[in-house]
Amino acid sequence: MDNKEYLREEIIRRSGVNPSKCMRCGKCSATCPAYDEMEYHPHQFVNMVESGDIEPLLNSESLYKCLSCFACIDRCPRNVEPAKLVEAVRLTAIRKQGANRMTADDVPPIIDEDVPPQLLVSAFRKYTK
Amino acid sequence: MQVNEYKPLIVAFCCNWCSYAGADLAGNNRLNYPAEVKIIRVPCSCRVNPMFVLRAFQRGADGVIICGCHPGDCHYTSGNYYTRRRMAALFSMLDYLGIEKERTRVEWVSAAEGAKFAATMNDFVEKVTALGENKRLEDLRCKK
Amino acid sequence: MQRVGVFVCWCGSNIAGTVDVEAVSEALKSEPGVVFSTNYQYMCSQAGQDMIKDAVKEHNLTGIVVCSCSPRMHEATFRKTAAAAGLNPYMVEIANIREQCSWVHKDMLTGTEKAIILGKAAIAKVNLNAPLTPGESPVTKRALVIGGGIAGIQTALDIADAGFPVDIVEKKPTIGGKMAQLDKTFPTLDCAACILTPKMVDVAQNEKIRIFSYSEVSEIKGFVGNFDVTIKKNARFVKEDVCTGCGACVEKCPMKKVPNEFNLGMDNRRAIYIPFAQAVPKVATIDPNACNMLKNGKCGLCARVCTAGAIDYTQKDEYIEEKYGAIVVATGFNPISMDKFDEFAYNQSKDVITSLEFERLTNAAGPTAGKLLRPSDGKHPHTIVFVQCVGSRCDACAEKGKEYCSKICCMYTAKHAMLTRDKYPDTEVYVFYIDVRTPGKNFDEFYRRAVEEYGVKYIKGMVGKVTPEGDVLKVQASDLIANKQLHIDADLVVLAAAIEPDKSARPLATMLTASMDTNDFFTEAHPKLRPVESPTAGVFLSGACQGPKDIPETVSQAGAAASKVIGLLAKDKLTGNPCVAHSNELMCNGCSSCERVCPYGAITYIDKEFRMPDRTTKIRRVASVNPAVCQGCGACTVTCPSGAMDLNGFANLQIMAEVDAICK
Amino acid sequence: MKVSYFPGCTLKNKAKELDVYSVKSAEVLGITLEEIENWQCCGGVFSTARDEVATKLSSVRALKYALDKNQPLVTVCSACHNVIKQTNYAMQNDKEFADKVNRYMADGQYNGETQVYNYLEMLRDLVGFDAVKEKVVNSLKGKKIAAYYGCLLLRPNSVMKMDDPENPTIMEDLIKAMGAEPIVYAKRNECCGGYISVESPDAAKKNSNAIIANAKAAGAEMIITACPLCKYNLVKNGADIPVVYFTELLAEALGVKEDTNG
Repeated sequence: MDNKEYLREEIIRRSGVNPSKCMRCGKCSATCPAYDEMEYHPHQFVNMVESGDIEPLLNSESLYKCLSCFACIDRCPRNVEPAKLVEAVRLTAIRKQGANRMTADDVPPIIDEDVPPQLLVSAFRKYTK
Repeated sequence: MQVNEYKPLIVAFCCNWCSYAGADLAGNNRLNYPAEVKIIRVPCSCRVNPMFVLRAFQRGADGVIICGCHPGDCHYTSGNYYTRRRMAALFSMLDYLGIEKERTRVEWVSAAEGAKFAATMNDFVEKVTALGENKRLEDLRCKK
Repeated sequence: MQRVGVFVCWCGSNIAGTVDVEAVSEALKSEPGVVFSTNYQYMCSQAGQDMIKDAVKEHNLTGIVVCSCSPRMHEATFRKTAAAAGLNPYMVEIANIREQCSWVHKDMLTGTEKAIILGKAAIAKVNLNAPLTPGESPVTKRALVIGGGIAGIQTALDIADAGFPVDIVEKKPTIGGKMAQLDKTFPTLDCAACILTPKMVDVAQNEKIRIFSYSEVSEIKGFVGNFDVTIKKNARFVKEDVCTGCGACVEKCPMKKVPNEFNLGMDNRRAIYIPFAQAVPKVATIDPNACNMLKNGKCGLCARVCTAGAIDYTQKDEYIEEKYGAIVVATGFNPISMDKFDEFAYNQSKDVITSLEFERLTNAAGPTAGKLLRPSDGKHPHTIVFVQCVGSRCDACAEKGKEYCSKICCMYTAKHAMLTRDKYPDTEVYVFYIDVRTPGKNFDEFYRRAVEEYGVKYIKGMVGKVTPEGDVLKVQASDLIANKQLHIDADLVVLAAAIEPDKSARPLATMLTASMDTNDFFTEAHPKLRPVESPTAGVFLSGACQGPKDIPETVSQAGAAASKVIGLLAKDKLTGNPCVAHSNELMCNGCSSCERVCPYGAITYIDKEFRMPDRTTKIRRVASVNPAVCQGCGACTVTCPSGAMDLNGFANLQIMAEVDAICK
Repeated sequence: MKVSYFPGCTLKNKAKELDVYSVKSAEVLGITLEEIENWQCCGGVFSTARDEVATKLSSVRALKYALDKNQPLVTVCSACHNVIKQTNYAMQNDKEFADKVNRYMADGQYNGETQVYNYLEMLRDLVGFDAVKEKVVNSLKGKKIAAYYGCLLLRPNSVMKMDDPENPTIMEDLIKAMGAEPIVYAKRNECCGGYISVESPDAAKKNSNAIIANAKAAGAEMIITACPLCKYNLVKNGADIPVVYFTELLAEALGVKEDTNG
């Protein structure tokens, strides 16, 4: 199995998603609140994982734009669950050494007196391994 | 000249509406398959009682194949679904008793699939021949 | 012991070329029961058949084995020969030594050897054959059509046309069904009422047709040719035969705020009502849930204004029993509920409507008299968004929606979009689609016209969220071709809701022992070859109860169902297939296993009295097969745990004898 | 009735109103929230990846704690609710995942036995909104309140099974029980932007503003929420109507708000 194929299998196994169930209706992208922030949109994640075209996704900022709001999961008529694919690809990218997107040093500028710990905890969960 | 070449004994149950007609079509098209295959006509593959399969092995058959309409195409709507489930259970039990899985088979052959029928029989006979004689369930009292 | 005659056919050189027919007839001579064995060039020829007949007489044969071509070819021929010789036709067995022997083997030795074995198997079987007589049952020459939509109407008209009486049972106060609610029909755009209402009048005027409106089927017993049906005629509190349909009562009824189901609740009707102007029968009906007189005995206005004296507040539900030879199911469809799809805000805004509601909004007889106005404020919408596939093509594991394509939505949406642009060119019309499916005559041309001539904006993508805000509907959607997320401020959103079988279908199927798929569509006897028959004999399918269908398809299926019914009713007696299951009552333990696997509902359980060894009697529950309904598949015989069930013509012992003969 | 209570990180500092008023109100309604000992942060976001184990252990420990006490587990914060319920679901349905998790468990196995309630579900299913209504001493009559669910309370519906995910009513029913008028608006289940306000404050602003505008257009005078992050995003992005935790209103309606001031 070449690396491309291995990556695809890995993403599918980790996410538990079967991208071939997609019927290309685009409802995930229609419903995504972070659509405008993304270079690759939810329906493209599904399509690109299905075709094994994962390298561009790994290098894309889009991985960190998904809000984990699960709207695409709930509204997908085919039960494809695109957000799970985004998460699986994100982990593949961020588990690499030195791939953390945020460090403790980034925190002080963010903090104001209203910032809830929940914000930092969530951000760390999504931006670091 | 070949002497004492091992010839297996194969019993094929074919449903009247699809597989028996498929076997007829194989004949119409002169598609050869081994003469070791003997066909018994049943109205539907679901008419095949596990008892018949056991009887065949008991009487010295080396392989039993059951052919029916494709799932969804059963003349009686749902008969082949029963066949599929019953035979899955029977074959796994037979496997446990030592009748290898290659000796038993359920195959869907439509009335248009003469070629498939012949190919299936060729393949089945080849597999069973490779296994050799079935001695597991044979009832020696039946031996003459 | 049988006296068996064996007849080996040469089939010219077809058999004789690879099989030594002489050796075969010789070898089979010594088989048990065989008293005569011969071979001949063409057994199926007149001379061959005469040879069989003569042998039967000469040797007193009780069974015949013909070693020839496939039984699918000449079994019927040789059965007739046997009958002509005074033998029971089911005492004939065929050994297929042509298609399954001579034609597939090249070597004479192997061919002959196999032919002998096949012959032996057939002899072993015929030794256990018993004479069989097909059962006969009379046919009641009257058909029942359940459902009075276009499917039921067309079926009834076609059956009546052939001279047979038909009854239509319709649960609504009028026949007409969904088609009566439609505005125009695709792809020709003729108005639904213009083509449907004349047919409704034909039904009303046809002497062969009776309409039981506001009625339901409450019980079905019997079998093909002999159904006993109980029809429940709900009390409508108006004497049907007296009411003239003048409508004076409707005008005077003070209960004005009853949601009008014919207009899908978009306007109101009275407590006494006639669903629409062309209703058949044109008779008023009192809604007992809304009528003051029926609820608390106060009012009585309608009775006072009715000059015909048709109002009867004391009317009771009436049960009618009738016999039928055939039953046609035409129970139709409904759009699914939009409750689980509220990302489209159907329950949050009046201006999000279903396509059927849109039909009423554009229908001249609808709540807006045909003017396209928003339900919320009565304003003309300037931007309309149509959403296709709402609830169709969903994953089986998804918690909402249907797995199948609803088939009609692409076309009616194109129709709605086109008509809107035609009537109101200042209106922007968007259609969000996943695929546009238009496989019908002039269908794709129609859709292309909507795009090319009428400027409907078709966008490949789906709507994700509709947010009502102020008086606009903010539509968030994807445009997959442009790879964009769109935000459209719409005035009206129309959802192409998936369609599902009517809720009455499931209990009806239980009464009929007709099978259904997981979506509650009726299953056909064969998906390709018997598409309008249910696997249950005597039950036929018409229209969308069998699967999503448009009007032309429904009408053609209705005609096909009618022709099958006519074919059945034209017979005076039904001759059954004698190769049916039968149960040995002494062995039956009453477990119901066979009843559950029977796809035809041919097996019922009866309580029967048995004499016990101690001279007492005992009532036991045993299986009983109705030979008129059984098709002889044999599923029950294998399921039966006590071996009580067996199949005529393919009995356990017979097949076992064949197995033994082959394995010898 | 006693239940195990998982407060979560923010409820102990920035969102004290959620914590304190939850406990007080529940007491009035006959339920004692017993805070889990040594609870750890849930992590804020549930990772849907099946091989992400360590980040879910704190939730499993809390669930196991409740199981050992034979109590249901109640959360208030939407995020805790989401993470713990999804973790519980994975423990019930993903055998492989559960096996991995159980290797980290010090005493005893856990396989998803605990019943998890959000505080709102507790009000609906264990107390009953009618019972809440009976206990109301300061009716909020006349207030037009918009409930903001956000994404975490309702989705994914197959796991959360809390309410209709597209047209929920649980908070509206609570508002009614407290005597106020619920304002229904479509964006009440849309995401506020969540943690993206760390990286792209503008994106969070866009989402939050759309939600506020939608609520206001429907006539809302106040927004209630169960999620500290939702509240933060809405307030920070210029909500010009009050955004408060639902527990604060509940305490007010039940007459226990004054007790805790200060």
